[in-house]
Amino acid sequence: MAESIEHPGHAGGHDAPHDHEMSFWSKYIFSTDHKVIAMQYLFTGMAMGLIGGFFAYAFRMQLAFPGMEVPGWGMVSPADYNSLVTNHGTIMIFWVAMPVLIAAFGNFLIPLMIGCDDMVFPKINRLSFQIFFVSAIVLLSSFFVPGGAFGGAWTAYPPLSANPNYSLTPMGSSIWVVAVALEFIAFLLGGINFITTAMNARAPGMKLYDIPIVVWMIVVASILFMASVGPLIAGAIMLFMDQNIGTHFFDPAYGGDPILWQHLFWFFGHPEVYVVLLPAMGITAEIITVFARKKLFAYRTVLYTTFGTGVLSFTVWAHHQFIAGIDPRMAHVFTITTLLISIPIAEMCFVYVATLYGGSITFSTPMLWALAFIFEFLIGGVTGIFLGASGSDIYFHDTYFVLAHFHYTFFPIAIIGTFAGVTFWYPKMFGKMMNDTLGKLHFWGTVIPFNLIFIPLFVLGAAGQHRRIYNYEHFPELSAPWMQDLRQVATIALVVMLGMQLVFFYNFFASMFRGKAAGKNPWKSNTLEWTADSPPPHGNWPEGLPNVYRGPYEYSHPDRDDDYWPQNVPS
Amino acid sequence: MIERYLVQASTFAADIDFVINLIAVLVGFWFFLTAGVFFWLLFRFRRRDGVPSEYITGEEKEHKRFISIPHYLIMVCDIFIIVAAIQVWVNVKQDLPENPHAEIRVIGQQWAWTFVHPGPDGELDTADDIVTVEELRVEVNQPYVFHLESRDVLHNFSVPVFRLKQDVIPGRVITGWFEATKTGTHDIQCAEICGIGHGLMPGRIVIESAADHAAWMAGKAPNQLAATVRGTTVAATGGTKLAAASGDALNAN
Amino acid sequence: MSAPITNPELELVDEAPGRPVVESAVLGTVLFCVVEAMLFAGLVSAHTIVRSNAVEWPPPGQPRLPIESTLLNTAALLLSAPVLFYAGRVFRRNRRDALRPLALAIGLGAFFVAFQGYEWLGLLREGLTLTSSQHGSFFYLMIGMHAAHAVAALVALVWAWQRLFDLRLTPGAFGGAAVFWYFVVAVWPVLYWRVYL
Amino acid sequence: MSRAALAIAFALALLVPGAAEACSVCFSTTEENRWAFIGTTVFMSVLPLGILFGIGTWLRSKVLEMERHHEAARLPTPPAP
Repeated sequence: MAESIEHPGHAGGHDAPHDHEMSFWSKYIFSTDHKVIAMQYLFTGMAMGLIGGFFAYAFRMQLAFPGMEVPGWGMVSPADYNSLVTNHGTIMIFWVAMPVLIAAFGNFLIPLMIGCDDMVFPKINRLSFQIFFVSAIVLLSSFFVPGGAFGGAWTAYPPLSANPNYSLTPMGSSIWVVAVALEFIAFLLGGINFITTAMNARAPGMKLYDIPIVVWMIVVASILFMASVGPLIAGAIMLFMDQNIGTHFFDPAYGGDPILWQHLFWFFGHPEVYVVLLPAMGITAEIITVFARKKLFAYRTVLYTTFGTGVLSFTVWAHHQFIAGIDPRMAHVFTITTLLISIPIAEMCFVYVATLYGGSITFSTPMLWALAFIFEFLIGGVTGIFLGASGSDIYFHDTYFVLAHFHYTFFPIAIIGTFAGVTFWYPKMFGKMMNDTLGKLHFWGTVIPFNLIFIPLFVLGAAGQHRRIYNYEHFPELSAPWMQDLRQVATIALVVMLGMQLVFFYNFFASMFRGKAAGKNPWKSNTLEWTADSPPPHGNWPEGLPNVYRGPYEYSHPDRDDDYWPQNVPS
Repeated sequence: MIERYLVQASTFAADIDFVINLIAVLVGFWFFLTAGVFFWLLFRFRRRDGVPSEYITGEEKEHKRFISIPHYLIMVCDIFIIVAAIQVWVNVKQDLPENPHAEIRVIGQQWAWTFVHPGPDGELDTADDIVTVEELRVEVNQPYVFHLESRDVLHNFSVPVFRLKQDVIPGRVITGWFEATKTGTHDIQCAEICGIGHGLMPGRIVIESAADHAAWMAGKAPNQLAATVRGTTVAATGGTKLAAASGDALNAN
Repeated sequence: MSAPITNPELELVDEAPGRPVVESAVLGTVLFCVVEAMLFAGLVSAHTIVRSNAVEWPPPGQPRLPIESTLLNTAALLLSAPVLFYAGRVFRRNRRDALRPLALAIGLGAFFVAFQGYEWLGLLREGLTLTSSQHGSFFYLMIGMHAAHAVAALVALVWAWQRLFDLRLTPGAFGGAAVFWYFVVAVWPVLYWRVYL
Repeated sequence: MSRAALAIAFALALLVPGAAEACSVCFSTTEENRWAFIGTTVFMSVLPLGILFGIGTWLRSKVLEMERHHEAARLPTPPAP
């Protein structure tokens, strides 16, 4: 199929109705255009985000009001609860954060920012999205099979996940494994494309140090993904065989090893955090330089800390297993490496704060999101130290403190970073401006409830509340009234936050039709994508690709009258 | 911090709380410093008409030191945290008490805890072992060594008041220790997802004085292989509780 | 500091857009091989860990793997790499002349796969199956995974040969197929060492 | 990453074996299994870094060569003597 659909040329092909219909399909569904594929990833990711958010709503309601019928879902049984929690985690990480941050922004930004007409492997790019789309459908189908969806947590530790007698979801767990494996293959194909394109298709004159930080970071993230996903694919194959063929790779009764899965899983699982973190970091860098009218503070330092983060991210993964029965001596090494990785990340935050110094800061909607990313991620970062240090992890492991910590990292990454990117590049994507007032309403309506959800969960975690429990009534120390009150606060804040997303969706779709025309460069930005039309036509620069003369962050240069200096302007 | 929510009921609870407090102070300092600077910059350099922004590359030495000095200071803080964390870790997870008062066996299964206490003779695997379900009884101020076993999937033996957690792995015996310092009755959690009944696996730990403990032991007939607690046997526990769980979900409470 | 690289006197227009650092197909295949290398690293690690749990390895009552006859196989596979390399060099000088060494490399690779399949049949008959023991599971998983890669690489090489025959083969496509085959060859000694020995 | 950080890390890592001698809780798996985990941990951590370092160095040399080539092409040709 991949070979059979030809892309329509810019001329001709519209003389018959049949052709016209074909052109819709080939233009929006089977297109090889990187921008269309980016939109496909974005919309699929947003749809999955709504599903993941709905799951969160269902199980948070059960926690706040145990035993009550949840409007829109019904009774949440223990099995339902486990399936919801598992699939919330899986969807939000693999079907929201990855497709939106890496695939959507990677596809949209890389060719536009490095000044080429398309990805170097456009058909592989399309295949990547098609596999991804299938994987999403496969995952969701697991809710409709006998036994229900997989409920063994997104980490899928065997023997629970490997043996249907334990998990009681014979089909759900196999479907989960297949969906995740398909999804990895999709991003693997995408990653090859991103790295090769960024290497090989740069516009004339663009040196390595002239590449915008966000492109660098997506490329490094793709490299991290590709170098870490292999062992997990191996593990997924083994898990699938354990479930369906009758092997016993993870079954201790037959000489298998259950800790082996954790070994393979976390080898991927920790770099994965940086895979989604780096693109969000890059998006933030682009936005704060534009709206502070400042050159990025120490471009090369940012780049080297990115590489340093990448290198260290391969050496920290066993901190997830401190108390999982690994050799206790390994904890020392991994405590040290985990605390070491705090250094480049902290340095990145310092660089971003330093970039603000001496700026002329406009608080537009994208800028608010970018600033919120820095602040909220800072909280997520510092609370990670508690978990990376082996001594304190003995207490915090698998409590709500962990949960609140990684939501304070993943929420800024996947949600705040996405909204920052979408509001910033919306004019380029659709040629229209979004409504700023609605944008700000949505911003405050998302960020304030977000903190109200997770600060109570920090407190609950510190008080010893452990994870993945559908009802705390059975634990006398955890059913104190003040704790139940905090659970209700978190849930109500979640409902408010989900409701506020309607504002975004209204703004997003209404602005496509009613928004003010954006023009080529509404934010007065330097990078190459703003020299193309809004939205860019197929081929991006039909009149010829731009030449590049300088780095991407020459704002407020003293020799210039304008406070910006686009990369493609000779002098 | 943690002791505000949960008593410190083991010898190492205070050590773990110390590490937590140390980290809280160190990262708290950096957090508030960075956040303070961040908001001050946002206020100070908000856009004003006629005030252009400065051109700072950040590549010169005198600018770069705003990054590099905190960078080194953070490294120093990291060393403090690493040393404290490793000391506590070695104490809790690697060292064992030389003369434990008794050894106990903890067996996790879907979805119940079984505890094997050495009877009055103080030895495991003898005729007077006392087997209980979901209730562990230990003597205060005595070091205990525990052996964790699982019959099916991963579980996690977690006693929040002890600040203790350890995964339970099928096919392996994992050894650890604790010494309670306060009498009382507290939660035992299963902190690793173990299937549908994961939320229904609460245990209780009863820490009692030597006299109470001896009295409890004396009250138990020897060789109680299927001891009853709350009227359920080991074998029946999983099924009964699952039924109870579905009941919970159906009958709004 | 990266000074602006502006130089208005100099024209850049003669530079072709999208000038590749390395042939895209080659770079793409190399990156794909990184994933595959880590896939095999995961399998080898899993094998090492499970093997370390066993009291006796290979497990008692399981047939022994044909270590010696597989050496012949290994030699054929290893030989195919220099032959393919030679074909690549010839290809750069005179395209048509590469047909024969390329066919020889494909033949050696095909022999490897076929002989491997023949050995599998023997082992299956002797009772080593996917579920007979951890030994069998890992043997078929790892060697089967390698065989799948070998077959895929052979398909790519045959496709390249076909294109070359039609004189439509680009250096990038040839390089990509060759890199994948080199990878298949390079992984094999590691698997032989870990699984057979 | 600064070299000082790595040096400190190694110094701390050297302190670890002293603690490890006292490891009385080494869980009831075989010594061989424990070393298999440690060995594969090192292997899986080092292998991708090695591969990426190799590929990175190779690409970097290619890029530098190309940029030098283009710099040379952009300079005006010197007048023939």
